[in-house]
Amino acid sequence: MHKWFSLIQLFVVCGLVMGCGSSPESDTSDGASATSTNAGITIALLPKLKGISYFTSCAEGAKQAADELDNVELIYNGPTTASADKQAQMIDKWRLQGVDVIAVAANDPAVVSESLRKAQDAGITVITWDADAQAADRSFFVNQATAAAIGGGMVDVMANDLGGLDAAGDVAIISATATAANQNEWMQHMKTKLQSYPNLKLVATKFPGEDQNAAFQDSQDLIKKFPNLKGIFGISSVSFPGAAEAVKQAEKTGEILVTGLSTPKDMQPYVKGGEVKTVVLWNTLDLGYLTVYAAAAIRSGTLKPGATEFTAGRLGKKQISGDQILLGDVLLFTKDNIDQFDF
Amino acid sequence: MSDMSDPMITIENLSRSYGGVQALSQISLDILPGEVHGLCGENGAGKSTLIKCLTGVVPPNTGTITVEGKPLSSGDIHAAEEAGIAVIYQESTAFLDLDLVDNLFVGREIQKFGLLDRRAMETQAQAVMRRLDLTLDLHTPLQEFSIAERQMVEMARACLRDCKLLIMDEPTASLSARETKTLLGLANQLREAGVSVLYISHRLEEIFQLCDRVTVLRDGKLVCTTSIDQLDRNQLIGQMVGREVNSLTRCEEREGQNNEVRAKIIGLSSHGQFSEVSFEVQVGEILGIGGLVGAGRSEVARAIFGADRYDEGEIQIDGISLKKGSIRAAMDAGIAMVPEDRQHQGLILPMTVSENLSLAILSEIMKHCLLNDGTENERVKQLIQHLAIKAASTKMEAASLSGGNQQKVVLGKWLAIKPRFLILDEPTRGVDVGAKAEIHRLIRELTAAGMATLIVTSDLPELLALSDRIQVMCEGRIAGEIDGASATEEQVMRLAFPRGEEQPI
Amino acid sequence: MKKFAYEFVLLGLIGVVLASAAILDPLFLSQNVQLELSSEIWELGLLTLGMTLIIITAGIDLSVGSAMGLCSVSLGLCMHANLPAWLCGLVCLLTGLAAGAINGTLVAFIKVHPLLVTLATYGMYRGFAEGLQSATTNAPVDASDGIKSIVTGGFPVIPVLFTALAVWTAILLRRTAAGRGLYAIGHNEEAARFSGIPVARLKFLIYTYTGLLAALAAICYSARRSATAEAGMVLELDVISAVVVGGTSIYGGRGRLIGTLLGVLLIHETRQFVDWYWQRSELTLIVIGTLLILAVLGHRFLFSRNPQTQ
Amino acid sequence: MKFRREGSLLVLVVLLSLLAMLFDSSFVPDNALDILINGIPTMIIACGVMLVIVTGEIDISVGSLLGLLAAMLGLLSSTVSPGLSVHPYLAILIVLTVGTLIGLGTGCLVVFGKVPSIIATLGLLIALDGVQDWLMGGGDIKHFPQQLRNLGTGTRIPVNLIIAVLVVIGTGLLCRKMAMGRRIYAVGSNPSAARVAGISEAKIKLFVFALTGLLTALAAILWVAKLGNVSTSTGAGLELKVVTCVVVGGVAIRGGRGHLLGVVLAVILITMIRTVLNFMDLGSEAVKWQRAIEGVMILVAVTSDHFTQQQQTGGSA
Repeated sequence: MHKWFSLIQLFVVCGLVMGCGSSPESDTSDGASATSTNAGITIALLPKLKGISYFTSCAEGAKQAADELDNVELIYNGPTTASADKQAQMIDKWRLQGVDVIAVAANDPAVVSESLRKAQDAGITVITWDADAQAADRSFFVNQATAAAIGGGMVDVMANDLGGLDAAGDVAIISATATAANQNEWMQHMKTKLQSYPNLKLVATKFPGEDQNAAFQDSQDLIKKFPNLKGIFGISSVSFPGAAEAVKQAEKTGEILVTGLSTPKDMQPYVKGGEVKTVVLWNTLDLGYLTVYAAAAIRSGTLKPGATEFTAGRLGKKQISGDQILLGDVLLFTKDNIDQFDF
Repeated sequence: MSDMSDPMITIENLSRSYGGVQALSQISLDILPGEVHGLCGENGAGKSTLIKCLTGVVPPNTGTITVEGKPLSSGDIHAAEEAGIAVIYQESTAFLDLDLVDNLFVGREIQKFGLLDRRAMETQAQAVMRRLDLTLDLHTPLQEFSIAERQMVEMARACLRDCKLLIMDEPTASLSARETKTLLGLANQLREAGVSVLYISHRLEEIFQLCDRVTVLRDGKLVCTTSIDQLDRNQLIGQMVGREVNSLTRCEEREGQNNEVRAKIIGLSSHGQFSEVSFEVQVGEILGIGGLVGAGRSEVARAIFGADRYDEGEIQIDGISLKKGSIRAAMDAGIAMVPEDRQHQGLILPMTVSENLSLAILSEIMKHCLLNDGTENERVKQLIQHLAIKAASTKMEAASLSGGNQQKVVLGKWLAIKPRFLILDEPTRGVDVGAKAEIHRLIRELTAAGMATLIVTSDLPELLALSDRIQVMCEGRIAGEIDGASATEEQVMRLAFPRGEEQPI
Repeated sequence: MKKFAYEFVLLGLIGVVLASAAILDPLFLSQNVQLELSSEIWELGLLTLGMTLIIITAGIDLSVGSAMGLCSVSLGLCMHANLPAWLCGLVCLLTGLAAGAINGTLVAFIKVHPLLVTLATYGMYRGFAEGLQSATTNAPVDASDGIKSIVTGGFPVIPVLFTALAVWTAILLRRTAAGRGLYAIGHNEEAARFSGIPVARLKFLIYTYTGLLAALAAICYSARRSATAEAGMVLELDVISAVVVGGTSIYGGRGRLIGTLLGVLLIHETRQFVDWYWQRSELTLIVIGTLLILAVLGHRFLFSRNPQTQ
Repeated sequence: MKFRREGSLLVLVVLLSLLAMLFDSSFVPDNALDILINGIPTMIIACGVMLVIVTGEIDISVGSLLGLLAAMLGLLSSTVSPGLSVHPYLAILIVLTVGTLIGLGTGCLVVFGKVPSIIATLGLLIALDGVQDWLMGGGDIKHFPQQLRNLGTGTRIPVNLIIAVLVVIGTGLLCRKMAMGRRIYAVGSNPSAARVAGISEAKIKLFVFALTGLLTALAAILWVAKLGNVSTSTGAGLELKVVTCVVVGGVAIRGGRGHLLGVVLAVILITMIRTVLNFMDLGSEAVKWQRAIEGVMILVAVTSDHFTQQQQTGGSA
């Protein structure tokens, strides 16, 4: 008997240590327990996944906003891989913990739908940002760009860098897994857009998954297989740097252009190096900032359905079109301006 | 050679206990240089504990061991090795995946600049092989050697280490008579080279053949150490068990010849293992299969039981032909088999005695699709009584039983299905004399009660004592049949050796 | 009582987790929250039933999560084609059965090491799930009303089904010849075969059973989320962890279903609470990984038999 | 036949190359070097994991460990925030040390804690993945000093390939030519006999786990050097790839048997599957099945050999 008790004691001690360890954590914005606040608005911000610069910079912007709005407490947590299922689990927990607003960048509208609906039923304000869910499952979408704009934008940028309407040559797409919902949607729009550039031919689409080495290998193989390859779209956070690095190492810098979605900080070496001419993105800091402002405004009732604009702190007035709050212009980062952005 | 009066090894007042059980108490023993010293005793008499103390695997509680006058630090495997004590275990300790040279040198490789010096090792290996008069290929993985050859490799390994005392723990348990002879010859060579040998065997004839002196242990105590000339076989057994046992004399002849055939084996062949094996076993009859290890005896037994597939032939039980390669079908036909390897095939050591005993009759102790504890306990109790299994509780693990009792559990498991045809493969290997006699008695009783029995054994006295008829196998074929009552060891051996290879004794 | 000593330790650990929760955030323990969070436990629980049997025979199945994904996609295809719910369910179950049977055949009859078989099928089943989904619907499929009614209907189908299966599996293990055979196989396969136990058949059946359970888990999952190739991703790690934390020996021959169930509960509550309170996905991983190692260390430390005392 | 498995793997490699050459006649000269280079991390770690498996244990934590060590290297040597701009050689030294120590820790859990290696490393697989994410905080780590990148790219000589070849040769020497190697095989072949032969099982196992940690650190360094980027997904799933290569290479999972040559061929085979499929005109639909095709090929590689092996050894087990 004695031995078991000693083990149980050990675990009690561990438990207590864990408990004590929590207090410093709760000071930070992303470690707070939601339930302790009564006053103010608790906003839970859910990215598609944690651990990539894109969402980390969004979270930074969100934190700035939360600091400015002194009645807002911000929770930032997300899955470690782009898993819609894990997102749904988190939404469920937040509902049970009784947060005021849940702001979701949905990995997959279908998978999170049920959880979002339940959250709304429980009186929680649900908005989406970055990637929309089904329209009925949320009140507003903080729209930095639609899937069509993102997909089309990448093609336009590529075509523009390759010589505008006359752009000619082979292009290829390196995606994530074959089932990644966002990427699949973007690809749909990319293919549509590519039709306006008759001389650009999409020769291959690859699905290296979340594997950096595989993304590199796929790009490397495509470069060799298609001598006329002029452009690669790296449309995930893993495949974009993988493709750029492959071009660099194949010594095709300047001959083959890479583009995709990325934060300027992440792609700065490749933009400087010339593998990437233009990166499409919006100001992610502002996206997080706007999302939190919108969330607070919707919750406190100052922003109601039907409004056409609202004021978001340092961003000033922002347009609202239907149920979509528009962030504004897409940014194009090039060699010349990339150093000016710090995110 | 040193003066014969100086002992090579001196053991003084050695005691060792395991959790309250005194495994060895106050053992004192000398082993002289160039002597083959026999160590006898029933299982559990303390032989293996003595070996473990000598080799430093366990430290003794009290007592000292000195090698050539120098005390040996206790419980230190390396010190024992350094002092020149080497062991050949009952179960081969060869590395089957490594080749012969690697096996000889593993643990004490010859190195040059941190790399293996293959050439030096090969040279030494060749030298030792020549010395022992062995012709084995140096680069063949041990897997491809026979068990006897592996034992010889172990002896070569011991020689290579310049050993002073070689402990041989049941080295011949799984060897055929011819291989045993070679091995004993090797031991003799070592003796002549001045090496002391501590020889442990249940085969008393080997003790008499080989040893100069013999020490008998019983219940952890030393009974006597005497010159072998002063004992005869029965006296030695008497010293071991504390009474005289005469297990290996033939019992009265089978009464009333019953000619009903229980099992009929017709032209059984399996590629590379045995071919065209045919024989019959009658009700109430014990049929022995003799022959050398590797002659295909166990393989035939396994094929009959459905444990292995065979290519051609037929097995009939009571005239009905048996599905091949299915143990279930064999069991349904009433065949039971006590396999060769008790630890790996016969028993499930970590399971309880009760679970082991009921393993073959699970379907019988089911009630409404569930196992019934009551029925199980009852059946188990009956079996334990019937076989006189010595177990403190039916809930203890089979692993904690002695070898003899373990073998009785295996036998009990099969008797539980009330077999009509019992196959025994080496039923008394590593079993002490007392338990052996009991197992023999049981086999006789059950057979007389209407069972047919097939026994495969390398133990010639056992074969001769038990069998009503003997089939001798040689190189996968039946070489001949001998009547059990009149058979002699020479007759069996003459048939067992391949033609042209037979050697005068 | 001594027999269930380890189970009491597990109960104690669950107690510690719940007690920590009570101190740090009592809301976590409220009936409503626990009930809601429990929706995730059933899939884990179902898969551990089969995994316990497999690990008791000294085997392992790394492919359960992938098989679940494949089943979910097959269910999704059927629902996409507007087939009736029972037919969708049937196809899903058959898919699971087939996935399990492939593992079972290779392990039991071809005698390939289970780690190798399921390592290969782990990638293969997930590959097929992803391929199938992206080649057809190209998106997860919402559960049809028929399938959804499993969770939304008033009757708690899944908990009842799980309880029934758990009881059945426990009885199978403890009280039937097949169960005794599984333990025997785990301890010593050769001796089990020589005792007339149908080793190959039993092994085939447990892998197939596990495949079937993966299909059931896929139905549960798809009913509450949607039918997707993502279903069961990395779940195999939790399943194996729960079984091992529950006291089943990875070397085979030892383990009880009650331990597994407590293991499931411990893993579930720990994961949920760490997720709930600290809101750090990476911390959850660290805690679960450490828990697994500590549990096995603790089991060794407390219950390893000392051969010298025998 | 001693090298039967190696022979059949070689045949498969040749067949795959021929298949690819149907689509691109200069496939082999164009891609051989790249395939070898792409297989480097798998190859280096496989050398360690192979030895672990030969001793009868297994290590499935290498993927997470590689990720963690890559993140650590990133944090130490990256020239921009959150990197500490430690001198790259010092960073490399630290990472190699930490890798070895973690490997040694795993070994201690297995040897002294008596935790079954598959469970100990499963726990580490989960926990180290968490530690990696926690260390990285959020966001890829880039901007590595050129000295570090030179190990993977940038110069005419493929330094990383030379290092990998040296590791393979070293492991080969260890296996064939050194006492330690013989003892590793001895422990896996027959542990109790090894004990009797005076070999310390504990020491051997600690050594192979520590070596695997060291090699994983080396692989992490070359990974970062080549790709110049560490993300939270770095290393994910690599453990399965490595174990697959080792067993496809003919190393017996029960220990004691297997040749390095087989593992080398298996790494080449499994690395080239992806490239070969990339060179075949799969079309936009078929490409979605690429992972499934890879899975089937691995299943075939793992089992097909078993069919023939079973025939060869007959029924005797």
